[in-house]
This record gives sequence, structure tokens and C-alpha cells, in this order.
Amino acid sequence: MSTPKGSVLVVGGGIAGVQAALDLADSGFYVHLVEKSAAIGGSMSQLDKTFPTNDCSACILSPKLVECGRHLNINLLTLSEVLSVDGEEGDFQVRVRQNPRYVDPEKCIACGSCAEKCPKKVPNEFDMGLGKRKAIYLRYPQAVPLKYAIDPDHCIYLKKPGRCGFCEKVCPADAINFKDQPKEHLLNVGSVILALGFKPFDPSGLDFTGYGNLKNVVTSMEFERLLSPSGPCQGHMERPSDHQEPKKIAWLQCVGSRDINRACHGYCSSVCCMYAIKQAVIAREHSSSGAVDATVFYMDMRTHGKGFEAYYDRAREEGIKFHRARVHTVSPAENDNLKVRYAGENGDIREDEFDLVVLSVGLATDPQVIKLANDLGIELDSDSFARTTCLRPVETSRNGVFVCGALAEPKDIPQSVMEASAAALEAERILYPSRWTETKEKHFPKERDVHAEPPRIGVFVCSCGINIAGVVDVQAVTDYAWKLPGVVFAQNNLFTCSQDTINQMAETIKRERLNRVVVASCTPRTHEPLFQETLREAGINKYLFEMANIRDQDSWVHQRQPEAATEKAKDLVRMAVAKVRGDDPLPYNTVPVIKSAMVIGSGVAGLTAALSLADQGFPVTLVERKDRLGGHAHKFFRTWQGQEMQPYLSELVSMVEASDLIDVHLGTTVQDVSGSVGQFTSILTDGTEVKHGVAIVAVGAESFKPREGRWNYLYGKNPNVHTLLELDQRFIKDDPGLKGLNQAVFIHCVGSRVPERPYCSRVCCTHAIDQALHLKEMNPDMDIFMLYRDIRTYGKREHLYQEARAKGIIFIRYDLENLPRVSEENGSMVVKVRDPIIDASVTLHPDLLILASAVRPRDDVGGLSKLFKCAMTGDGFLLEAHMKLRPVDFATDGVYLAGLCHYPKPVEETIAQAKAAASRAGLVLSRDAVPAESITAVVNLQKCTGCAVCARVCAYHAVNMDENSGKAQVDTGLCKGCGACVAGCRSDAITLKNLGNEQIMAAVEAAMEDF
Amino acid sequence: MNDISKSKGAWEPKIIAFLCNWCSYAGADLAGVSRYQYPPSIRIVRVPCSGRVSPNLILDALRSGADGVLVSGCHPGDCHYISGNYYARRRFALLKRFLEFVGVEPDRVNFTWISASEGEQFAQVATEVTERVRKLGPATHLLKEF
Amino acid sequence: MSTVNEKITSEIREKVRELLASGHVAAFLGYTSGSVPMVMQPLIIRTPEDADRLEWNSFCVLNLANYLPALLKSFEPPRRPGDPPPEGPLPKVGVLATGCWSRNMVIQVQENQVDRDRVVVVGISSRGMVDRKKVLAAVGHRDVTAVYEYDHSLKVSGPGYEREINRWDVVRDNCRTCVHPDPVIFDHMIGDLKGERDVADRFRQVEDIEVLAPEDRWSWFSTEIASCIRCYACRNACPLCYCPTCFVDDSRPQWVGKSIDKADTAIFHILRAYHCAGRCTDCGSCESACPMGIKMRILTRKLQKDVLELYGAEAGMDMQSPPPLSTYKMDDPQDFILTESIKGEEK
Amino acid sequence: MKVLILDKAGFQDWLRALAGEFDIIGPAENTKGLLDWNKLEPGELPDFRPGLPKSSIKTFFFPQPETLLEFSARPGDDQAFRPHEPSEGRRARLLAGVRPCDARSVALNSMPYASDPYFLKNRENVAMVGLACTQGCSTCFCTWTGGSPVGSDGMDVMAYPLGDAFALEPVTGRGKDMLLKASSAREAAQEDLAALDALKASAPSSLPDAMDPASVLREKELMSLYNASFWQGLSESCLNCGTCTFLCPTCYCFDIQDETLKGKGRRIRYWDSCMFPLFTLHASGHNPRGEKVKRVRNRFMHKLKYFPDRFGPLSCVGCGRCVRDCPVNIDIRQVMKDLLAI
Amino acid sequence: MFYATLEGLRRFNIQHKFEFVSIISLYAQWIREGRLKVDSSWNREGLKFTVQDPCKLVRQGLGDVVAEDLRFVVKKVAGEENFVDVWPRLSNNYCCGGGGGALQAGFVENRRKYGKLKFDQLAATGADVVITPCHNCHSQVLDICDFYGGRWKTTHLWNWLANALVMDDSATGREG
Repeated sequence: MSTPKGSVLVVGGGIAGVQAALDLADSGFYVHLVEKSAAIGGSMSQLDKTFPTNDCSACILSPKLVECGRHLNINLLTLSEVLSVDGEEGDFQVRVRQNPRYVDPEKCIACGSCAEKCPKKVPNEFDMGLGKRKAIYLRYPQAVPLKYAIDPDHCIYLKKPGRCGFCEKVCPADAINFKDQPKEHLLNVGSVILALGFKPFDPSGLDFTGYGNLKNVVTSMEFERLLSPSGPCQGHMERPSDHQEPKKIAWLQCVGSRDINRACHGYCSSVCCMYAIKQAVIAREHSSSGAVDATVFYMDMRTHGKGFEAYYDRAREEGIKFHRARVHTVSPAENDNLKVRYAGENGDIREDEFDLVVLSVGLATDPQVIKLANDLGIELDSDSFARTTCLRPVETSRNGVFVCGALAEPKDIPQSVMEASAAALEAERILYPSRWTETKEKHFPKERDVHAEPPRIGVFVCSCGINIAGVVDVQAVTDYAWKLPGVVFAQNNLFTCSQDTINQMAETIKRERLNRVVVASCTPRTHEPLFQETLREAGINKYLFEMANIRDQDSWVHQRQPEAATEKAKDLVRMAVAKVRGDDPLPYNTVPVIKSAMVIGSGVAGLTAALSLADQGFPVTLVERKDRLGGHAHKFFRTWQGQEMQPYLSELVSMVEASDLIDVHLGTTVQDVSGSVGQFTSILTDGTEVKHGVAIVAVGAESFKPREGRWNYLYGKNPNVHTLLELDQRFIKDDPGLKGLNQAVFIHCVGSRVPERPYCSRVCCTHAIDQALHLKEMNPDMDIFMLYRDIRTYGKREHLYQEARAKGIIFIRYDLENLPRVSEENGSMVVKVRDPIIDASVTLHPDLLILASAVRPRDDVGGLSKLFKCAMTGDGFLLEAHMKLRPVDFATDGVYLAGLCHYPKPVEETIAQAKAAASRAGLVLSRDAVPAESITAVVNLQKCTGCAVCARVCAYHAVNMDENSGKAQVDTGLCKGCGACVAGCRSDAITLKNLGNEQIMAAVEAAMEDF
Repeated sequence: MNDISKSKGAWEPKIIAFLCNWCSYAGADLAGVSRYQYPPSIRIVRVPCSGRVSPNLILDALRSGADGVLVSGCHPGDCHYISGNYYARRRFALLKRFLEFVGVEPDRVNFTWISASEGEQFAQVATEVTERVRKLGPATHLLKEF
Repeated sequence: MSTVNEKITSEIREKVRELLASGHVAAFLGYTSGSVPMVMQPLIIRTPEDADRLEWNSFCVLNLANYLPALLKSFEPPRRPGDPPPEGPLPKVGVLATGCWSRNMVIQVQENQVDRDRVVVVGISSRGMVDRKKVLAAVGHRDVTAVYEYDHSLKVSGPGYEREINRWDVVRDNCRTCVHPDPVIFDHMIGDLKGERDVADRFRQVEDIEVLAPEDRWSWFSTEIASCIRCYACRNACPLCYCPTCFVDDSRPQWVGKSIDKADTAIFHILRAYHCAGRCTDCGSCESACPMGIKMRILTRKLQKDVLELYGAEAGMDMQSPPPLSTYKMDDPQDFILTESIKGEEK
Repeated sequence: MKVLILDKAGFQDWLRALAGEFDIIGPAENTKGLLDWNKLEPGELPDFRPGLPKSSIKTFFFPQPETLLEFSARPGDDQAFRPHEPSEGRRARLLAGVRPCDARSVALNSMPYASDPYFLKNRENVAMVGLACTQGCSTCFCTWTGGSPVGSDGMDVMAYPLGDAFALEPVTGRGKDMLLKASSAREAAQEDLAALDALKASAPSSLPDAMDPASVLREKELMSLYNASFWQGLSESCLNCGTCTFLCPTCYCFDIQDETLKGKGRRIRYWDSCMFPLFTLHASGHNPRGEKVKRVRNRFMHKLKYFPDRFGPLSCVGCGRCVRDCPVNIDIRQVMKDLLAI
Repeated sequence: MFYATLEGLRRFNIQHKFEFVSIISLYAQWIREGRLKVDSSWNREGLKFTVQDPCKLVRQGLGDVVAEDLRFVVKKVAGEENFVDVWPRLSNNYCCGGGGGALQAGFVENRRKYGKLKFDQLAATGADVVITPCHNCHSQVLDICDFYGGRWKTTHLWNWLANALVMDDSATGREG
């Protein structure tokens, strides 16, 4: 192949597409991002909150969108469709049609005058048709790009030229262009990533739900909009019929999922259980009284992700009701209420009345996408999702074309983000020789020297829709800010993080010659970088900035005390103003990057990550605790799709062994780690000192072995009791002893979802069912019983479950109050379990008892997390930087995680995550230098006594005593800005830049000013 | 005086909370994200690490009029900066005992560990500290007056 | 028959004369008497002839370690920032050191204020120093014109009176509860080492206050410091207070107001004491120097007690142990942590 | 001018009568058993025992701190950062039992502060009833400095102990008015006046030999004193604490600082000390008196040379507080002798 | 028989060369094609009709298509305006309560209790005639109507189809 192109086409501007685009653009590739609607953001932008952290969806997404919208190496093509993709891997020719916007994006200032004047009201598709928009519109308030568009299907002028044209008349920027024409772009790219997302299932056909007939039956997506502050009722949860706040709400699960009867969607949509619980939790918060009666009707509760089970537990504790029932009918009741009829597990028929019914609709592929896939020659599966395999989870049937997100299978946001990074990795793997060949470089304007200027502070107070403004009197806060010393400008914004406000902020900084900026909005933990970059773009140093957290730490926590919350907001603004007044411009430090990686753990995750990096030419040190490569995969029979693991593993291992770039250390662990991103030095137990720029932690997990206690079930006592992996090993050996058995019993959730290990192990349901099917393959006459709590065969795995039921495998549900009892009578096993449906005890006599035991974190993960300064969850798994949007990054820069040390997951997700980790690591390795901490310690030599307290307490050896002067000096490359030295210093001689005592005290003292 | 709490006649304490950026501040954010409600008495000052909080800062808060002080960091072992909270623990242990020795009420100055995932705990601690301080009444001992 | 202190004085003179005459030290830091009874004057001598000016008695209350860094520095050639350190060995200086002073010198060495190699320590095992204020109180604050010291008593006289006072009765509080009278570092010893003293209620003064209710403790503290004139004699007498700019002198930020103010004075005393945590050897210089009779030593004593209780550390006992606030243990006590204490209550 | 005789009870009544007009302050035992200036309850007598209170009376004229002005720092206040005079006025104060040396310090401090409105206002506001010394302390040397143990400079009324009673002599017009309230006083009889004269004549002899160092030192060449060799040795034992300067009645150096808190601001003047490192510290970081020896020298040169050169007398009243309370026994009398010897 | 054969073919994936259709769909097809001519004018009294969706035929069998066909035929036969639908309907309709052998196997009380839901549902329509295209449903609906005091007539479909049939040449198949 000749030199591949250095650019990539990403189709679909949802979170997956955006993530793939950012990963690629940040590691040296030019990206064309094609989005069919007028703005990127996809389905995630329509959500109110995200589970399990209840993060405001728009809030966490917005910075990424803005980053994407502003990225120099991302060519955003909205209102665009891919017409054709010709050529092959490394050199594709793509035709893209961009439909006319009829508004010149260069001119539009998003002032909204056009929409105000536009006489044509149109159902707003962003609000799922629940609200109206105009024919000239913004997709949503934080839309990126924040440019209006005219809807040609509804515009009066475009239909009958000369009839209207109000928008053109009122536009102050002369941006309306009725003559706009479709454009066709010819793009030459090396790879294509499809991130086309999903379409919520349309339940109109399911008449029993009443959807379409009964006003107060809404889909979950509609309900998201009803909850959303930017939605049709500004977040004041109202039901459609009478705009009253619903007091009693039902969620009906599996509408359009797990339904082969009416909906023809046999798969599970994976996310609905969690989003329904989330909606129930959020609905309660939204309600004025805080006392919404919320009931979820479900088949199996599928809370199989990280932090999900705890979320479910908490929801139950909070009083949200869960009924295991598939609702039979929703029928009208008085007052536009809804009667819901369902059967209890024991068969009794119950009826309950609700104010509102929410249908938890499933995820499906848009028919237009199906057509596009066909056009592009991308194979779809029977559920119309892109066909991938467990071992190649983001590869489509066409070389060089990759897929991520819900197009391949219904999945949640972190999984989509992970796949997006994995897809980016696959593209990078092909295109790496052309890295940085098509990219442009960003140049900020020269920074104004503000040293000598008196403070000119600008304060931007965010309403965050109603997130803040619903509680805090933002206008009063803005008025107040004007009066603070040094403040020369203050303004209230609906969404300060929206692109137009950001641009306007930059303009304001220039116009008003601001030299300090305060944004009173959400938490700096998510939004500080965005605003700081705005400062740079406006020509001032980004450290002349402070945030007042008046949302997460004010409006959200004092919802019922608007007056006190407003006073607190003023305090917080005053504190920020006081602090920023003393802020100094700081240098932008960088650290040179050692362009090699260390991968810890050589299971499938570690091997995949190592190969993914080596394939791009980056040297890798692979550290394995055991004396052979491969990890637990050696014990693993096959994927749920039936691909056998052992041949695959051998191939992986031999590729690693053959690679010149991978230096394998067996029987070795990491003893000590120092340094930071770009410049790590690790000492291995074999004495090797490794210098590396990044590290990927992929140390896996362990299988819980219930040798004693409550979950023992004769494990270790009877030779015919196995864990899943032990049975796999018998499969691998093709153990003939399995063939003549009469009965096998599987017990699920052994040690998972129990008080001491409250999380769900995610993999066991599918694994167990696949094993049961394999046993059936070996001996179709074998009786197989599955004792389960909830079957969690999420996504396409549901087909396995259907197959198992079809093949006569019997499923008996148990709960923690009625555990199965396993005993030995006359040398044979007896299992007794109560079947809740027939309400009777069932006695089984298995020849084989398989325990689907928990996946548990390894005990030594704690030590590793300390070495790399990474956090752990309460369950003992490693904790990523952000549960939703940074699923493979650690909070510690330059360290990534993959595989089971993060959370239990099947091999396809492990592979995707390993590739994602490699992609993220590539962001660092592809550069010569990465930014380093600017907020570092600094020594005032006149005050320093040389006592060395600072050096003693510095964990990074960043402070040492100068031999000549005897005084402290700081290595800014090593300094992390923790300030342990500052607090230790009695002489106030060492301080943190912009976090000195003076600045902190200014904030403290400002807090106490009672006006 | 437009102080809302005063106009209503009920005294509301003001409490300065020094929270480390990585755990406790994130925990406070999580309390918000999870909508755990707590009294509006806490004024949070974001610091990189509990190890950054010098005793001087705590005294300054009291001198400036804080009715209470809360310092919170990562749980031992969780410090983002490896050991900052261990040093902080020693500094605070001595400071707390010492302040109590000179007659500062034990509930005035509080230290705690709150992780990024402990939103609920943060709300609980904020409520608890507020209640304790409320019982004590306004802080006067180290208050600078003029 | 001469008194113990007279004997010590003559031994000191002899030893110092020898050290100076031999050129082993370039200067010697000791004590001499002056114009006011019971107030001794620290003295630096540079010639063997001056050795006879040295005196030792029970009123040598200020910690001589305090003068040591400046004295050492006076023998260093002047340097501008960036200049390399002087080459070749620098002159040594000699100093008298009791137990607490020597422990202060250990701290000074640990904190890079003193180069041990340049100091010749002449050790004296302390018999306990006399608190002048106790003597004055004993004579009803009358004018004292002469004090003669015997081994176990003092003869105090003034206009129209003469009193003999039992020496131990007027020994300073810190000396009365001192456990380590012997120097921990010395190069020459005057007299013998006495060994550790067995003190029953080492922290009695502190405990008496600890048992009070918070409001009574505050009342004690605020009354104790009420007469403070912010002259900083306590700070300046302390060998630990060597910051070029003390926090009280800082104006950016301003930690405390500089004038007489209830809160500022309290914070000054709290922080001054806190800065000595884990470092204070209870030499009592602060209290001895105070013109207003404030017993601020109890503050540092409290910290000393807590450091010992919590971390098992005593300041300056050896060169190797790290300063207690510059180190930690994973399992340091944390009952004071709110979440832990709530947990504890629940149990 | 009439001399009145008051017994202790009468003295008490008199002070009680004056309490309507003044806050009365006099020497009394503080919580530490030390004699110091304390507010007296109406009718409470000052402690007449020999010896000086711990502190000088300078704090009543040169308070620690003096609020020079106040300002608002509240956001939105249109008067913000515009200074105005301190709002609070103080009641007139009467110092009862002032020793002649202390009273003389007020006269001396009035020289540099001749046009300082704060000092002058305080002077106006403070009346003094003096108490002649009948017995000196080992640290007293007022006569060296131009003072006298029975001097009445600066007083409004001078009291002389005569046995169990006091002879009261008005010194100023205000003193005369004050004495009008001494209802139980009797006019001094002849023998009282004789005893008073005897007391006045005998008192100075109980002190060390009188000298007039001011006139001698005024004549000496400044640099020869400045370059004297003894400063180094003298300063070596000095702790550079501010005890001497803060106890000294004639140390009048000050520093000024703005304090702001809770939206209120004030500019205060407070005692500085030439012993302190911040003294004469320049904004550049340079300090012409950066070393201890220079600071120590400054203190004595100021009192004993610069001040007399400018105003005539020494800036020292010989109260001996610095000698009494210096932790390292630095004795200004010796310094004076050393300077005189040059 | 109908359902068992259908499900057998599906479950065991038995290859077969025939199509599996309900007579109802054929009626509907023929009516649409004009091959079967029906006229509702016979219903001068305006008898109201409703239907039962048998589980084996609809929900588990051939799905909603056949249920829609059933309604189509009934409307043609009885008049559009004379059809009253039940709620819930089609696949989501209630079971009659007589299946699974309940009609033959004793437990009469239980069976009638299950049937109460069906009775209430049908009674709520106010229909005069309930069409039950399943013999099992027919017997159960007949029984619960009687037992609970319903007023409707329970019948199969063909009775009424016969009533409405327009007998002309094309229908009789005679050549013109």
C-alpha cells in the first residue's frame, strides 16, 4: 500500500462520533465529521441526566462538543449526508452532500431575532415533537455549531418565494441566504468510522401501550425532554394532557426490546433499565414536593454496569417501586389518568392508576442508516445492527471502515465512548505513517501583558437553563457582581458554555480589556478548561480565571431555599472575584514525552493494548506477573458468538512474542513508579528500570471461589461443582465425561449482587447460558436448570437466552431471601429451590453444578493504584477519570486502564477497551511534548530559611535544597502543585502559584463579608 | 444589612470548607449532582489537596468571621498526591487538640475524609457540621473585630 | 568551699580559655553577669583572656542556641546570591549547652541552620534554672539589689529587706518537669552526666488545663495573654523562631493584625506555639524573656505532650529521627476525623 | 496657688467625684500580680506602693493602635474607599498616680508630635494626677535625664505623700478645676507646707549622681559616637525583641497599616520598634538597618544623640523600665556612660 | 391442532412446502378480491358485534394480521358502524380463561374466575354478538356469559357470514 491518507471520515456527530473525531484529531489526523442534522450532539444531547452519576448530560457533553466545534483539525459538516464511499483502506474517496442551511454560518451571531419573527411553528424534533420550534431554528440551546438553520420543509418563503422573508428583514448580521444551494464535497480519507447511533423505537404500533391514543403515555426519550431544563416545559416536569405535574408515574420496560412477538426486536436494548431508574430518581427530584410515586415494571432488571447495581439499590431504598411484570394494557382512566393492568409473579392480576406512563423504548437502527449501510457495503445483522464479531468488535465487513456506538449494538455512553476510541485506534493503526501530515496547528494570539494593569474583572453568571436560574436569582447575582471591587463587566447567560456565549465572552474580554474573568456556573472540574481556552483566544493568560460553583454546590443542593441559595451564590462570586484579583499569568509548562509505553498485565487486554501501540511504531514494555502471557484467557472456552478463545489467544501471544517493539517481562511486577505523564520511570521487580511516557494498567480480575460461607454450594467439596471458568476448561479439553450427564444446574449470582459484593459481574449470565447451550449441543437430552435472579443477557446476547429457552432449558428465579440449597445425599447432589411462579419448592438432582461466581477485583490492585496514584471504587475496581466520558483514562494523566481491572466485562468489551486505552495513550505518544502543571510551587528566597520541611514532605521529590544557597528550589517538571510544602512551611517562603496563602485567604475573607 | 438569615431573625452559621480538588470537592459536586440537600451554610474553598491547608488558613477563617471550619481530603491512601493527606492528618490532629486546649470549642473546627463518590456523605457531613456549629452559636474567640 | 555553679564557672573558663588559646574555636558563646541582679547577659568572647568574663549560675535562662546561627554566619565571608559556598574549613565556634539547648542544636542541625561540624559543644548537665519572676513574687515585687546564690538557696536583698529562698522552690517550671537535663550532643562535658530525671507529673501543668471546660480554657488562655504587648520577646528568645520574616510581620498576606487586639494576640500566640510543634525542647526561653509574665510555655508544652502521645516523638533527641510534622505513619491516630468519630460513636 | 491636704478617704471621695467626668486609670495589680495601669472603679484608689507600673503611660497618648481613619469597602457603597474620621469618641481619662518620669515623657513626646492632631487630641483628653517618688528603684535614673522624682512637668495636679495623707498642688488650670471637686480637702497648714518643701528638697539625693548628659552629648561629633566600637559587643547579646521600646515611655516610632475586614476598613497607627526587622524596611527589600547592630545602635543614638541634637533634651526620662525588663540585661545607663566617655 | 402444528413447525424448524393460513384471512382476502360478496344490510336492527382474539390464533399464532382480518370481515358482515372493538385488543387481548384444558379438566370455579376478566371486558362493549373464532374460546365465552348473566350471543364467524352472503352468479361459480 502506498502512503495512506492522513485524514479520517467520521459519520455521525453523536458522542461516539465526537469522541472518535477528538481522539483522531488530537493524535495527528485530520477529521471530517459528517452530521445529518444541523448540530452535533446526537441523542446524548437530548438526555436530561446520565446514569449512574446523575451528571447533567448537556453539562458533561457540552465541553466535548465545543472542543469538537472549535478543533482546528476537525472539519464539521452539518446537514450533511454521505452519498458514497469508493476506494479502499488507506485511500477512500467519499462524496458528501451538504444540504443548504440558508443561514450563512460565518455571519450568524445566533441572536435569535430571526426565530422570534418567524411566523411558522413546527413541531420540534429535538423535543420529540412535544414542543414547537420555528421554521428557522437552533437544534438546541447549546448546539454546536451555534448557528441557525432554515427548515426547507416548513419555510414559507422557500415554499412560495416572496411570501414571508421576515427573518431576512430582521437579521442584524445579514446572514439569511435563501439562495443557498446543496454542496457536494469530495473527500479523500484513509479510513471511515461510522457512528450513526440509533433511533428510539417507535411504539405507535404497540396499541396496548396506548401510545398515540392516550396523551399521558410518553416514550422515555420524550420524558427526557419533559425533564430537561431546555425541554418543552423548562424542566418543570409536566404531563402532556393538562400540563400538571405528575405525582404518580409508571415506567414500562422492554418496549420494543426483548419482544419477538409484536416489535420484532429480539435483542435487549441494554440501557433502558438504568435510564428508567434514573428517570424515576430524577423525576422525584424534579417534583415540587419531592414525592413522586414512581413504579418501574420490568422483566429482568438489567443493572449490569459499573455503579449500576448500587444505583438500583439506592433507588429501592428511596422508595421507587419495582414490579416484575410485563404490563398487559394501559387503558384510559378518569382525568386523563392511566390504568395499568399487570400480573404479579404469582399470577394475581393487579391494576394501578398513574398520572403518567413512560415507555422505556428500545434502541433500533434508523431505516435511513440501514439504507446507507447497504449503499456503503456494510453488512448488518438480523437486528439491523452493524455486524461485528467479539474478537473484532469495531470492524465492519468492509476493510478500513469501522463502527462504534449503538450502530453495532445497543449500548450505553461509556461503552460507546470506549468503542469510539477503539475505532479511532483501528484507523490510526492503518494511517499512522501519515500522522501530522494533514493537520493544522493552533496559534493563540500573543497574550496581553496585564502585569501592570489594575484588575479589570469580568463576571459571567450562568443560568444553566433552569439548573441554576430555577433556584438562584441570577439577575440579582449579576447585578451584585457589578458592584464588586475590580469588576468592570458582569453578564448573565442562559448557557455560558454554549458556543455563542463563549465567542461572545472572548469578544467581551477584548472589547472591555478585561484582564481577569470569573464564571459563576457549574464545577471547574468539568468546565474550567473550556473557559480558560476562551481567555487564551481572547489574548489573555488562561490562569487569570476563576469559577464560582453556583450549581453543583449551590442551586442543586439548596433547591428549596432560593433566597439563601442566592445569597450563597453572591458569596461564591465575591470569593471568586477576590481570588482572581490576585491571580497572576502563569507560564504554560510542557514535559517532553518519552515515546514508549508500559503495559501492565498480559491478558487479552494487555496483549491487545501492547500490540495496538506496537503496530503504530511505539515501543512497549509488557509486564506480566505470571510466567506466561495470556492471563485468564487460557481458561476461557469461547465468546458468546462462538469464536473459540484458545486459537485467538495463541495468535495474540505469538504476535506479541514476534514483535521487535514489545519487550516482555514475565514473572515480574512493578515495584516503584515515579514521574508523570511523558516521563515515567518504573522499577520492575526484575530490577529493570523502564522509562516510559504512558502506562496502561490491564491487570485483570479474579474469579471468586466460594470455598466456604454462604455461597459455598459444595464448591471444593464435591468434584462436580465448578465455576464457569472451570467448566470452560473441561470444554477446552473436550472432556468426554460431560457427555453422559443427565442433569446440570447453574446457580447464578454466586457472590455477586450480595451485600459483601454488591455489584453485578456482568458476564456470568451470558457465559452460563452459552455453556448451557454447549452442554445441550453435546447432549441434547440433558436437563438443564438455571437458577437465576435476573437474567442479564444484554444487547444481542438476548438471542442466546431466547435460544436457551427454546431449547428447553428451564429458568427458575430465586432471590436472596430464598437461596437455593445444595446438599449431598447418598453421594449425589440435591438442589432445592423455591419456584416463585408455581410457589413451590423444586428438588433437582444434578450431575453437574455450575456456579456463576463473581468476578472480583484482584487484591493487589490497591498497591498498583497507589503506585500510579489512581483511585479505586468502593468495590475495589480501578476508578476511571469520569464514568461516562473518560472510561479508559485515569485521573492521573498518562495512565489508562483496560479490561477486568476496570469492571467485569466480556472479551469483546475488553478488546474494545484495550484498543481505546491504546488510542488514548497514543494521544500522548504521538506528541513530542505534553502540557505540564503550571500551578507549581515557587520559593521566595528572601523568606526561605533552608529548613527543608518542604523537601521532606514533597512526595514527588520536586523540592530540593540548592547546594549553593542552601535554600529550597522547585523542579517545575516534577511539581504537581499539591501544596504540601506550602502548608508545611512556617515562613510562608514556598507558595503555590495562584494558590498562595494570599489568594486563598482573599477568598476566605471574602466569604465572610456579610453583604 | 441585606443578610437574609438575619432579616429572618434566625442566626445561620457560616462555615468555611477547605476541600481537596480530587476527592472532597468532587464529593461536594456529587452531592449536587445527586441533589442531596444540605444547609446553605458552607462556603467551599477549593484547594488542591488537604495537605495544602495550613493551620494559618484555618485560623484566618476564624479570624475573618467563620463560625466553623471544615477541612476535608481524600481518605487515607487515596490522596491524589500520594501522601498529602497523611501530613495533613498530623498537622490537623495537633491543631485540633491545640485549639481545643486554648478554649476553641471542639465542634468549631472539623476535619473529615470524603471521597469523590461520597456525595451523600458530603451532604451528611455538611449538615452535621452545620448542626454542631449552630448549637455553639456564633464564633467569637478568634474573631477580629473593629 | 565554692558552690556548684562557681565550680562550673571556673571549669568553663578553663575549658574555654584552652579552646580559644589553641585556636580550636574562633569564638565562644557563654554568659556573663550584668547590672541587674538575676538577669544574665549572653556573651561572645574571642580571646582566651576574656574567658574570665564567663559566668555560670542559675539565671542563665536564655537558650544560647538562639545566638548560634548568627555567630557561625559572622565567620562566613559575605556572599551574594549565586556565589558558591566558601572553600576550605570555616572557623568553629564553641557554645555552652544544657540538655534542652543541645536538643535545640540538634533541631538546628536537622533544619540546616547550624553546621554541627563547626560547633564545639561544651555540655553542662542542667540543675534547673531559677525563675526570676518567682523570686520577685516571693519578695512581693520589691526592688532587688543583690542576689547571692548558694547550692540550695538564694539570698535576696533589697532596700530594707533580706530573704533567703529555697532554690528549688523558685526553679522554672520547665526545669522542674525536665526529663532530659543532660546534653544529647557535646564535645566536652563540664561536670558529669546526670541521666534521665524521673518526673511524675511531667505534663501536669497542661493536664490541669485540659480538664477544664472549653469556656474555662478560653478564659484561662485569653486572660493569660491579655497583658501581651506584642514585643515578641518570646519569639526572639526562641531558637526555633529564625524566619527572616515572621508571619506576624507579613503584610501580604496579613495573617494577624500587628497591634494590640484580642483576636490578633490570640492568633499570634497560637501560631507561634504551633510553629514550634514537634520542635520545641521546652527550654523556657520564651517565658523567661517575657516582660509581662505571660506563661506561654504551657502552649508549647501542650504540643509537646500531644506529639509525644500521638507520634511518640520528642524534639531533638537524636539527629536521625525526622521532625514529626515532616513525616507520617499510615496508621497515625485519626479519632479527630469527623467521619471516623461519628463511626466511633455509632459503635 | 493653694496646696490642699487630702487623706486617703478624701482622695477616694475626690476620685469618685471626678468619675463623672473621667474614666479613672491608675496603677493596680494585674492578674499576674504585677503593677500596671488599670481602669479603677469609682472611688478605687491607685496603688501608691513604690515602683513604676510595668507599662509606661504612652499608650494613653499614643495608643496601640490609633485609628487614623475609617472607610467602607462594601460593594456598591458610593462612599467606598473614601476615608472619614473614626466615628467613636472616647471619654476623657484621668491618670491617677503618675510618676514624674512618665509625665515628663509626655512633654518630651510632644516635641516631635507637636503638630500631630491625634497626639494633641489625646493630650487634651487625658488629665494627670501625679505622684511624687519618695523612694527610687535600683533601675531609676530620672535625674540623669533632666527629670526629678518630685517633678510635676506634664501633670495637672501633683500629689506628694505626706505621712498617711497627700499634699495636692494644682499644676494647670484644669488641675485647679479638678481640685474644686476635692470636697473633703483642707487647705495645707504651715507645717504641711514645710514637710512638703523638705520632701521636695530631699528626694533627688536618693538617686545616683545627677548628670547632664544631654548637653554633653549634644556637643559630641555624631560620627564618632556612631562609629564607636562598643556597639558590636553590645548588640551581640541583644535579642532584638521590642521589650525596651514597647515599655519605654519615649519611644514613639510608629508604623501605619490598613486593615480591612467584612467590608469595613480602617487605617491604624501602631507602635513600631527599631528592634524589628520591618523597621525602616524599604519597599525594595533593602533595609539600611538590616543588621542587629545597626538596629541597636539606632535605638540609643536616637534617644541620646539625634533627639537632643534636634530638640534639646534626651529622649529618655530615666524610668529604667528597659533596664529592669531587658531579658539580656542591656543597660542604657552603661551605654550613656560609654558614649560620654568618647 | 392448528396451533400445535404451527408451533411445531416453527420450533423445530421443520421444512415444509405449504402455507399456514387461517380461514379468516382467506375470508378477508376473498372479500377484498370480490370473490366473496357480503352485504351488511341484513342487520337492520343494528346488532352490535365484537370479537375475541384467541391466544392460539393471534398472540401465539399468526399475530395481529389475522386479528385485523377478523375485524375486517366482521365489519363487512355486520356493518362498519355496528362493530365495537374490545380493549385491550389484538395480541394484547385477554385470554378467555378456558384454555390449557381448563374447559375439560374440572376446576370450574377457577376457570370462571379467570373468565371474569374476559366477561367484564366483553360486557363493557355492550355488544349483542361476540364472535369467537376458536372452539375453546367459544365454549368459555358462552359459559361465562351464561354464568355471569351476560346478554350477548356467542357465535363463530361463519354464522353471520352466511347471513350476509350475496348469492349471485359469480358467487356460485356458475358461468355467465
